[in-house]
Amino acid sequence: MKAHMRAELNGLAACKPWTRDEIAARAARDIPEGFYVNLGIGIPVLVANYVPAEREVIIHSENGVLGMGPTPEPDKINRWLINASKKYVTLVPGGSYMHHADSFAIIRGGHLDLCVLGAFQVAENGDFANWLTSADDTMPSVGGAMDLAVGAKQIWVLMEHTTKTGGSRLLRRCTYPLTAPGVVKRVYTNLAVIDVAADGFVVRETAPGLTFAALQDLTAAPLRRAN
Amino acid sequence: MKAHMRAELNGLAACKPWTRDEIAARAARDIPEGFYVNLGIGIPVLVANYVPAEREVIIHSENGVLGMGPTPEPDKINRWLINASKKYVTLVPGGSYMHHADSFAIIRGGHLDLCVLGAFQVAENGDFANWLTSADDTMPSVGGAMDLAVGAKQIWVLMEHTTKTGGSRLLRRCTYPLTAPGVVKRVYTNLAVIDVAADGFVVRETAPGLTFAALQDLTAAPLRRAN
Amino acid sequence: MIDKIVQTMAAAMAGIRDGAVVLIGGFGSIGQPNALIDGLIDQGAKELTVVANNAGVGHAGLARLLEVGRVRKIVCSYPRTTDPVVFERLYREGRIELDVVPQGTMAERLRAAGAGIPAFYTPTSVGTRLAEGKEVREFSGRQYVLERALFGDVALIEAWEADRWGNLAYRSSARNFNPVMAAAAKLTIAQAQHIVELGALDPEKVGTPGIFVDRVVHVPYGEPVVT
Amino acid sequence: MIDKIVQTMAAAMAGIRDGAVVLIGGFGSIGQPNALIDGLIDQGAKELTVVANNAGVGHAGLARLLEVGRVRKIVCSYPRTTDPVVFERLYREGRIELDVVPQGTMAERLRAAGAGIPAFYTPTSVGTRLAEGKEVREFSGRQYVLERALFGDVALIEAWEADRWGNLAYRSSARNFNPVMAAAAKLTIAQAQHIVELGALDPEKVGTPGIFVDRVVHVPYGEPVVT
Repeated sequence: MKAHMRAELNGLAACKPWTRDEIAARAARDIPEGFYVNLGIGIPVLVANYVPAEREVIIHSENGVLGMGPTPEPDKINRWLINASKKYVTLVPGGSYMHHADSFAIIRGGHLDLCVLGAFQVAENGDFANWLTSADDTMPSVGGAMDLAVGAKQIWVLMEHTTKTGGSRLLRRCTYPLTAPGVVKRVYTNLAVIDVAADGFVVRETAPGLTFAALQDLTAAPLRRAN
Repeated sequence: MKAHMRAELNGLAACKPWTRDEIAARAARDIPEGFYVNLGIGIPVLVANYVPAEREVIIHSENGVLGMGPTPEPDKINRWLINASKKYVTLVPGGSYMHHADSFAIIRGGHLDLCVLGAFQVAENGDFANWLTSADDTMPSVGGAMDLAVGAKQIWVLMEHTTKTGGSRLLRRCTYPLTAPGVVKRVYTNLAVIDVAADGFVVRETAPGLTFAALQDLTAAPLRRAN
Repeated sequence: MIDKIVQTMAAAMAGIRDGAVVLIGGFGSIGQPNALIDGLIDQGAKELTVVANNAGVGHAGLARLLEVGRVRKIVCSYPRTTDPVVFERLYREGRIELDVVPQGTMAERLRAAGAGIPAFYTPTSVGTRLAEGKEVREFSGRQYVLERALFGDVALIEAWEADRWGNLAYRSSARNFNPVMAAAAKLTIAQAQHIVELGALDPEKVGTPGIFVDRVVHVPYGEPVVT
Repeated sequence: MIDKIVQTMAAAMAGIRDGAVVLIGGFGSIGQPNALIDGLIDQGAKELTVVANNAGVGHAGLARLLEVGRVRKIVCSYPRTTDPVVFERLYREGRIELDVVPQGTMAERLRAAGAGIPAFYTPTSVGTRLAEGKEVREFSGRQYVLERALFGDVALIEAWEADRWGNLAYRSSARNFNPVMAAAAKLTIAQAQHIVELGALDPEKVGTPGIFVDRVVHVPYGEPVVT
C-alpha cells in the first residue's frame, strides 16, 4: 500500500474534502471588490457564481468580453455571446467588448489583478503545468493560458489536490511541460488553501477534519504551517 | 547673374506656372477611384477639393479619421473633428474614427494606396526631406511624415519647383536631413509633373509655355523626357 | 462608385491559390465564417496553411475543410474541442502539420502583420517548450521571446453588418479574431448577416474600417450554433 | 461599489510625484485634458517628463505647464504649432529637453507599453537621423529599427462620456492618443464632459474600458477651441 493511500485512510476518515463548488466559493471569498479577474476553464469558471452579489468584481474573458455576467436564462440567450469555455454568458451593465489583440493587451499588459486557472501540477517554486500531461500528447492545446500566466498581477490555481490515482498535484518540481515558471501565488484544492511563498508551500487552511500531517502525507513537497 | 535666374528670364517669360490650387488639381486628376489616400500639410490638403465629385476617393487623416470630407459650413462645425493640420473637417458617409495606434497601423501596415506630401527637397534617387531645413533647426517637428513616407504604397510630393531664392528643390542628393530614403514616386510642382524612376527624374508634363530646356535650367539634377 | 459587395460565392473566392495562408476568424463557431469556408471548399484551393484559433468541430465548417484534404498545416492555439474527430485523425496519421501558438501571441502576431511591425518581444511562453529555439532577450531585467508577424494571403471574416465600402460592425463576442485577421491579409473577404446603406454604421463603432476589406458577401444565416 | 469618480481636482491629482512621466492626451487642443493640466499645475509636481503629440500653444494648457517651469523634458512628434512661444523660448534657452519621436512610433510605443510588449521593430525612421544610435535589423530583406515601449507614471486623458467604472467613450477625432495613453500608465486620470449611469454606454463603442482608468473627474466645459 502506497504512502498516499495509507494517508487517505488514516487522515481522511474524518475529513470532508471540499467539493468543486466549495473550492470555487472559498476562492471567491478572497477576491476583493474592484478586482479585474480572468477565470480559466474547469473549477475556476465556477468562482463567478460565488462572488457575493454586493461585491463588484469585474470578470474578463479572453475572447473579448470585459464584465462577464452569469449564465443567461434559456429564453434570454444572446447567441453571439460566449465565454472562453464556449458557454453562453451575459454582459453586466458597464461591460464592453473588444477584439482579440485588445483582449490580450489587457492580459499581457499586466492590467488584470488576478487570474484563476486550473492546473495538472503546481511546484513549490511557483511553476505550474496546465496544458500538456505528457510529452507526446496528441492534442497539445495551450489556448490563452501562457499569456494569462505571465500577464496577470496574481495567479491562483484551483484544482483537485491529487490525481485520480492518488498522486500529488503539488510537487517539488513539475514533471509535465510548464505553462509558465514561477508565477503561482496561491493554490486552492479540495483539501487545503496553500500559499506559494519564496521558500515553498505554506498551508493557510485545511478542509474540515483534515490534519496537517495527513495533508503532508498526500503532498509530494514539504509544507509549512502559516504563522 | 546666376544660371537659374537667367533661365527664369529666358524660359519663364512665356510660361504660366501652375498655382498651388492647380498643382493640387493636377495631382487629383491622377488619383483613381477607390484609392485610400492621406494628404499632408500644405499644397497636398488642397487635393481634396479637386477630386471629381463622382469619383470616390477615401481620405485618411492620421489623427484618426478615415473618410474625411470637405471643410464644413460655419454653422455646421463639429468642434471635435479636425484634420492633421488642425482645421475643421467633416466625415463622409462611410467614414469612421479610430485611435492613434490604429490610425498608424493603417499607415505603417501598407494599407494606404497613396500618400501625398509636401517637401523641401526631393532627390533623383527618391530620397526626400520635409521636416528639417537645416541641421540646427530650433523646432524639429516630424509629425507623422516618416511613418507615412515608409508606409503608404506610393508617395507623391507636391511642392514649388524652386525655393524663394530660386534654388532647385529637385536635387541629385538631398542636403537637408531625410524624411525617408528612396520612396518618392512622383513630384508635382508649379512647373512640371516628374516621375522618379530607377534612373532618375523623368518629365511627364510641363506647365503651359515652359520648355524642357528652361525646366532643366531650373532643376539641379538631370531630367529625361518621358517616352 | 466603390462597391465591394460581390453577388456570388465564386466571385468572392476568385484568385485564392494552392498553398495560400488562409486566416479564418472566429472563436469556436462564434464569428466563424462558415459560408466562406464552404465557398473555399467549392473553389478547390489546396495545400493551404490555415490560421485559426481552433481546428474544427465535428464535420462541418473548418473541420470539413480539413476532412476534404485541403489543409497542409494548421496554426492555432487550441485544437482540442468538444469533437475534434477530423483534426485528431489527420494529426495522428501524420497528414496535417500543427503549429500551436499561445492565443495572445497569435492575436499579436496577426495584429503586427496588419500594423507594419515585422517582429516584437513578448513575455508569453518564456521558459516553456513553446519558446524552444526562439530568440530570448532581456529588457529591464525580464526575459522575452521574439515573435514574428503572421501574414495571410487571404482572410475569411464574419461580421454582423457591412456596407459597400467594406466597413464592418461586429456583434458581442463574435468580434474576436476577425478585426486583426482582416488587417493582416492581402485579400480580405467578409461574410455579413446584414448589408446596410453607406453611412448607416455608427462611425464610432465600426469594428473594421473598409480599408482592410476587399470583398463582402451577404450571408443572412441567422443564429450561430455553439459547437 | 466601485466608484472611480472623484469630487475634487486635488483628489484626482493625489500622489503624482516630482520626476513623474506624464502622458497627456490630445492632438492639438482636441482631446487635450486642459482641466487636468491646470490641476497638475496646482498640485505642484515638478521635474516632469511630458509625453504629448505637441508642445503647447500660446500660454494656456500644456504651454502653461511648461511656462511655470514644471517640465524637464518633453517627448513629442510636433512641437511646431501656431504659437509655440513658450516651448520655443525654453528650448532656445536650454531649459527644456526635447525628444522628437515620429508620431506613429510614439503611438505604437505607448500601445506597446499598455500591451505588455517591451520592444518592437518598425520601418519608420530607418535611414534618417532619428534612427541614429538605434539598433537596426533586417527582416525579409527590409530594415527596421528597434523601439522600446513608452510607459507613463501618470496619464491625463480627456473623454466625452464616462461611468463610475471608468469606462470612457470618445467623440470624433478627440479619441486620438487618449486610449493608448490610458493603457500605458500606472495611474490614469480622465476628465469627462458627461458622467453617465453604469450600463448607459454602448458596449460596442466603449473606447477605453474602465480597467485602464483609475480616476474620473467631471469637467463639463463645453466646446473645445482649436488652437
